[in-house]
Amino acid sequence: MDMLKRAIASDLFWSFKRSPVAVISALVAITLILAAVFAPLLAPYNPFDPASLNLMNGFSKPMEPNAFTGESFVLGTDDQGRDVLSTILYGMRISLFVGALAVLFAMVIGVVLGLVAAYAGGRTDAIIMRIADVQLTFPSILVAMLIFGIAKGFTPIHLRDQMAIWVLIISIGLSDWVQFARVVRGAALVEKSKEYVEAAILIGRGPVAIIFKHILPNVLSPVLVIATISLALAIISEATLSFLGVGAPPTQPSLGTLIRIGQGYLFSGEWWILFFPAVTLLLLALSVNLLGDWLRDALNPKLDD
Amino acid sequence: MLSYIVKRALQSVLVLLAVGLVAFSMFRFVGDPVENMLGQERTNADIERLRESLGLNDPFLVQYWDFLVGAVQGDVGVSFRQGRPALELIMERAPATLELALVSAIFAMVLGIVLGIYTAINRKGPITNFILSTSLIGVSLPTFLIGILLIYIFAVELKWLPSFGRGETVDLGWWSTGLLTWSGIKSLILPSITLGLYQMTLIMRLVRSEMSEVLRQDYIRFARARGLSERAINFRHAVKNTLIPVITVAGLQIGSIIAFAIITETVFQWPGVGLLFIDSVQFVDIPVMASYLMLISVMFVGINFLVDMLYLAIDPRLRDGKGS
Amino acid sequence: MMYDNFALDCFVILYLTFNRFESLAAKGYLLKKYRFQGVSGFSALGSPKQSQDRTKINSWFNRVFNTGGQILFKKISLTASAALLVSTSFVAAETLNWARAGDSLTMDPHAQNEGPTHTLAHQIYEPLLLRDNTGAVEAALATEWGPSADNPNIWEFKLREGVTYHDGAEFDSEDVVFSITRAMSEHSNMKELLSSVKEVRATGKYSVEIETNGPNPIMASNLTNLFMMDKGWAEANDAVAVQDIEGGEETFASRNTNGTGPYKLVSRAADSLTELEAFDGYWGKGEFPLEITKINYTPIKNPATRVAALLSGEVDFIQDVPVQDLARVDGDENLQVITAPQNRVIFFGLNQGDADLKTDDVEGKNPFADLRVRQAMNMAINREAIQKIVMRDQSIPAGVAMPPFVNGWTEALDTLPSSDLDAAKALMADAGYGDGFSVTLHCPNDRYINDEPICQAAVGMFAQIGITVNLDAKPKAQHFPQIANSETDFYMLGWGVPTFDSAYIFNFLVHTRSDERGSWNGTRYSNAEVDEMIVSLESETDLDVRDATVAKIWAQVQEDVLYLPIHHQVLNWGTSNKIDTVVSPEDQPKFKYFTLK
Amino acid sequence: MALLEIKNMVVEFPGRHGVFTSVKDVSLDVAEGEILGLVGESGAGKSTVGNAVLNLLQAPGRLAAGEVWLNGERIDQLSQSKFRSIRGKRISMIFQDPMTSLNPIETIEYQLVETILTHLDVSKKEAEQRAIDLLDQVGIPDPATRIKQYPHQFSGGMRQRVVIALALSVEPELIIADEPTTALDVTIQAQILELIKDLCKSRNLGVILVTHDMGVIAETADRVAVMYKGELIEVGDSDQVLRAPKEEYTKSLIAAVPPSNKKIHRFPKVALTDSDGSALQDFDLKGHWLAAGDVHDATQGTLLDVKNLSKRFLVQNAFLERNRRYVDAIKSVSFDVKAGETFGLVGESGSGKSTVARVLTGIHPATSGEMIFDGKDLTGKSGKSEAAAARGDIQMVFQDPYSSLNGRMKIGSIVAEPMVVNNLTSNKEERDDIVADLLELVGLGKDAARKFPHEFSGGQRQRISIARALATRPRFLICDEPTSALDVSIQAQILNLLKDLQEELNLTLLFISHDLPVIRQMCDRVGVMQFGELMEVAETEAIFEAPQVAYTQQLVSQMPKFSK
Repeated sequence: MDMLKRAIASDLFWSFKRSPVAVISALVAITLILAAVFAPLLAPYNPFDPASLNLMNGFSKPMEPNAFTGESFVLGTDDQGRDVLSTILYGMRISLFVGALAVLFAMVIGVVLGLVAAYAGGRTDAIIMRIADVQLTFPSILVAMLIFGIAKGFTPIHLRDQMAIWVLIISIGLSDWVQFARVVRGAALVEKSKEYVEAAILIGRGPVAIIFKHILPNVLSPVLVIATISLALAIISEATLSFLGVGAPPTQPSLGTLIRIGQGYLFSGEWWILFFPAVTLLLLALSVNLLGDWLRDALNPKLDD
Repeated sequence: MLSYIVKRALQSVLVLLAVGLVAFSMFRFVGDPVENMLGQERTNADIERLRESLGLNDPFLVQYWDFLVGAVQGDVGVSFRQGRPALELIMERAPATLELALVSAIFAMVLGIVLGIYTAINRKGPITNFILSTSLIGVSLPTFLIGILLIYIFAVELKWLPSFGRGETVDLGWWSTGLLTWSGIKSLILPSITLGLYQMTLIMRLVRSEMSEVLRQDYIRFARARGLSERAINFRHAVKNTLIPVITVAGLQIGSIIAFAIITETVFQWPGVGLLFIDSVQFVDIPVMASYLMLISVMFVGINFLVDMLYLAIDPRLRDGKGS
Repeated sequence: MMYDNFALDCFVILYLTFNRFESLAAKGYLLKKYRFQGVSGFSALGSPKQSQDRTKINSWFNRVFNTGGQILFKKISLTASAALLVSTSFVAAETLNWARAGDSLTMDPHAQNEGPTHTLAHQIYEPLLLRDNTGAVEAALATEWGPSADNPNIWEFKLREGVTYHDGAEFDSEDVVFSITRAMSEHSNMKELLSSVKEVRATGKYSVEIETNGPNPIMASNLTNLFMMDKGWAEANDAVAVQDIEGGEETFASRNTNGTGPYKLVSRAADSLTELEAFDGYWGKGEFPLEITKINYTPIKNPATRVAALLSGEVDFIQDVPVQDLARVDGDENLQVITAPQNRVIFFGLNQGDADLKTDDVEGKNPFADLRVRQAMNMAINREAIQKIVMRDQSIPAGVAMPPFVNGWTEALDTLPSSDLDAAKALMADAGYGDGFSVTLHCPNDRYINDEPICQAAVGMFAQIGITVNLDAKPKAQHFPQIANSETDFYMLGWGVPTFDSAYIFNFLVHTRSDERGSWNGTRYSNAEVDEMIVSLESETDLDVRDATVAKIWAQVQEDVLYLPIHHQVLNWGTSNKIDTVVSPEDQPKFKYFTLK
Repeated sequence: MALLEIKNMVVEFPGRHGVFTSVKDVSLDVAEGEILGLVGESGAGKSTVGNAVLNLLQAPGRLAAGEVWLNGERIDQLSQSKFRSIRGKRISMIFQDPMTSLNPIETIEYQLVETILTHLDVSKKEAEQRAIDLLDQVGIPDPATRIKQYPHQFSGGMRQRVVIALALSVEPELIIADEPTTALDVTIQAQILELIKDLCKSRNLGVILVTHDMGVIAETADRVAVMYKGELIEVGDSDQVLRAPKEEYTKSLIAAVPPSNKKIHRFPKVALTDSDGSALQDFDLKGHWLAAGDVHDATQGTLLDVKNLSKRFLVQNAFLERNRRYVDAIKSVSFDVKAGETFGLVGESGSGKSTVARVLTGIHPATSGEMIFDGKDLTGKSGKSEAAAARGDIQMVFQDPYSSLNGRMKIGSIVAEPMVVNNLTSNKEERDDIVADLLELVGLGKDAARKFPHEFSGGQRQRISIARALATRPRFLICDEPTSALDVSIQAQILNLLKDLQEELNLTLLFISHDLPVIRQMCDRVGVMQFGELMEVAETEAIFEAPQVAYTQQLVSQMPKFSK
């Protein structure tokens, strides 16, 4: 309660209220995220339950009864007879799940390595940042394709079909940690030179405690900004990887997989299979991006004008 | 200065070795090339014989060693798919990718910097907000979809621009260019926009935030206090200081443009190394995959090195900070 | 007479093949399902001039049977039929912009045994015999051929005279001996097709004989993709040996060509653009339409881009139109779609041989080993729904894992299993799987038409009878090794039969897995009796006995529900309106037959 | 007629909590050849006045009312483009930090020539010659060579000269100097002030010298204007205002300034200063935890003995030893500190005085030398535990009240942390009690424990810093420039607090400062450092009255004199 009051009284919230773009994007993002989280309650069908599907419902136009079965779907159905609305809601869950965990993964690796590099300096710093360079050499697409290959080699056969999602998370996360590490290192170098760190050394705090208890909380603002923008990026990356055939499995499609499937119907007139997932992805990524943008400006006091 | 260059070069070699190892170890798992190299009529005995002759049954380290020994001699093997030296294939396709990457990079840099400067100088206002919001659309849709939508609009519906390929190319020695023919230039437009859109948004945002930062510096206030015109302040003082950090990021971005060309090349059937790589992955053409990755790292390391040198050239503080 | 039987055998296969076309066409079995009027390969067959040819051939076949095989050398009256095919004489330079998904892998005609590579090679090089765009075997560089009257192990060929290579050299028997020997060499990818060949001999400047280790009734079929090279040219350019890709070498022949074909190579950038132009000295001038004088061939990998290029008029001809875009292409006033059944059947394989499955959730038992489970699964697949929705009518539901072109195919075999969910559930319950089980289905996602969506649809159908199928769809490079390495319990496979004979299917898909046979049999099915019958086919000289054995094997395969057939693929070509052709069932357009409107 | 006349200026900054009026109805004037000192503490609005005159207010600030007249011409209503011909040409400005006032990537010549060409109709050649002449006039040796150089190749003082040259480049009538010497060392400060004075007189310039430093005003200004919270309190001749202020605020402000000429016991308690809102409580230390134990009285004589202490930093690493570059921050420094006394270390930036503090506290390890604290070796050579035990008795108060407290921790946790780390208390209740007591002791009240640092002002934060330092019951307290970031009135309170605590807790202090008058007020003995070496150690009064070493003599003579 106290926290809430403080949050409402904070400058951040004040600048939030003054930015219509931020308010609208927050509303859109929250609506979409809630819709995804509560998909099982909101969606009229469960598109992940293959037994409930009737292939003959395939390619129903939005709001029009299907020629074979007579059933009608608000946003139509896709090539497998899945209700597009339900598929989008469930797909958004997968996209957000992958995005959020990938960002979390990248954040944990990036923040820890960035902090260690900044605090230890010298050789440790050089090695970590050199690894970051090598990592940057491998763009996310390549990383994902390679990890897919590797994971296939190591996962037992009966787990391979569930592997895709985790491979996505790891590969998107792996290709994303560098920017966390770089930003955290930069911020931590600034913090490290501050006197409160000296004060902590002086009273006998060990390096681990100083890194995580003192420096870490002070570098979280830029991390938050990057995390927000990375979330949008991760969702898009997942979609891109899906185009290359290393995305979420078609039986449990993410938004990206839906778009990959839908783009095949761009010329054939079944526009709804592409249009609705694409618009959802656009809204989701755009609102998260705009929020990240606003957050970046709002957390940078120097730019507060 | 010289020792700095030597140091960077040594580091680069280490990076390349690491990339080679990683690349090689990963490709082992992408699939089994044997399946694609033999026709439908292959027998189990054929498979075993081919595996043996390709050295795929050797221990991993032996294979890596062979690969390294070959790589050092400039021989990364022969494409399993096309039966031609992988390096030669890569070099033959590189001009297409490099031209695409270059044009995209120029598109991204020029537009990104111009829009970035505009939105930094005019921090508020409808045009700025419009630019900022719409540019985000470019990063909020996957590249392949943007490419396909562009094809749909400009090739299929309007029939203005070609939907695939490089158009006519002209050979200048070993370099084939599409920049000298009208059809080549027309063919470049859609792919470079698709490829550059994302980087443009990034660069624009970077320029905007760097320049906003620079515009708050004391020397800008002092310049204003000396009565210099806004034009002189913005374009002579602020822009130059803004561009120094932008160079680094832009350098990294060009590196990733080359890698991201994989998607664009697939969508537009652009005959570059990215398309070659995707074909190779599907065919498990290990020598080509490895060469591609090595090429990407060489480019990346090279660009990094160039950026460092450029940095030295532009920023006087670094120039003699190292020397004296 | 034994010998006559061999000749007959060959003819029978061909006859059955054509007969199949005819009977299918007559029943409207294929036709009635096509949305696109007048564009199917078989409706083209029905057009007056071509049906005349066909009638001729048929009557000729009948003659062969009636006369008891008195004719040793057959000769298709090519001149006559060609005269009918050629409607007008030469037109001014007509360029065809041609695109398909993949590119040829090499210009060396013997280095790869693969569709796109052969298709391009067919424009430049020629085999002794080839299949025209309708699939019929036709004389090419050989004018007459057949098994020797004296020795059942020898095939005799008479070569066409007056044929020159693109560089002007003359074609003769030396080249044939050289080319076939080359195709049998170690690094050739064509050697499996020639595994029965013992020796090739020139018996004259324009006659050649091939001796096999035993009687080979299907020799003609094996030669339709076996291209002839100039010995002198190969020797002069150090291209005698087939390119050794594994050994990491490249030869002159892998990038340069010198064929006898109707088109010569002008320039080639792999995966980008290959330019061909008409060969002025082509022997077939006047016999074939040859209306297309220039060909620009570009592989376009991404289906949407490929369709876009056709829609925007940048290309005139694409080979793989995604089924959902057929209506759009056909609806375009400048474009048309032509279709024909392909020589390929799509089916699921089940691991019924192992004691336990790795990917299921049943402990210690293999549910697929139970015939009732396989029967139930066969019944659960709603083939009509797949045809209607996933394939947009562009498929022919299959009841047997054998394309209709193949010797051994009968309508009865290809009857669809009843799609009866209740009966299927009852069978499942009988087998003790009333509550179902779960298993992983491995599926390619870049190999067959809509392969992944078919698997996806099947997942839903199997769910109806309680089987939870986890779908693992992957690129072919990763999918096929799983079958080869027995790493999958449940997989999708498509099978084309280049020899048009059941033995080809049995050898690869039904025989117990061993070094020489059963390499594509991922079912672990092993039936010694069946194996014995399969081996016997190879040397069985009595056609009736052979056919009876084939039928027997098929009966056993069907009874054991070895595979779950889904459908026969249908090929689609999207072309500009000005092009007039039929679709080759092997998906190998040969442009010399193309006419322009 | 005055050169510049400001009439009833009001400057407003609209913000989240309504409109903040930064300058309230201020009227001022400056004559030709006159230096007007504009003095006040932070938040007084003195810099805003300067910026408002030049129309350089940072958004969203605005000149809400009032007029600005330059030589009889009203300039506050001019358009931006017309105003540009006034900036630089007629009114120039000098900023506080010479390190950031120059464009780092252009040569000095470029920046000078650009400015000259903007305002004067001369050829490029003439402009270049003029630029060289200007550098010569501001006292830069070898101007023809140095003009081709970049800002980073100049020292701080030289850069400020370049800034002045830039400000003078087109002979303005008025210069607004905003804290022109605050970032500079004492000796450089004296030179720059001298330069400004010379230029003012020789060119008959009007100068507005904005500063917080009474000493600078006393040395330089002809007239003084005192501002407080946006209001002009008092204007008058320097001598009159500084020696006989009329207004209460001015009186209390001046009272808080440490006199340079004598030592006083305590700064007088003043009523109207910008107090940090804390009041030193009467606090009974008898029987309290802080005063418990007898250790504080135990030692007499030398508490800390430093012998030949050296510290070398690696500034550029390299694989080969010979390519590495080092800097010697402290070179063989020896001194001792007696129990109960306040030992001062004074020196300019880079003299190594702060490094001494950091080596003593163990933040940096010593490179060589001995540090004996109460008979225990601090270098760790004779056992880490011995050093660690001794270190518990040494605590430090840092310079920057903003960066020395972790902004993400509550005050309670900050003050309790030393006890937690060193296991000084048995449970949380005990710790909370001690934290409450400590906060009471430094005058903040125990409620402060639940707040975050950003809720406190600079002075209050320094009190928190002191409370943290006291939490381990140290005997030896190192104060590293504890008040250099604070306004004088706050400085006075903090210095008083330190003196009180020293008496009550029998603390020994090591007081480090660059500010000579502050040293004079606080210290019993003083060491003077330059370039890492200890030049001279003597009784405080001896240093100020009879410096022995040349460097000390220079320091003392050049410190801004503000005597009472």
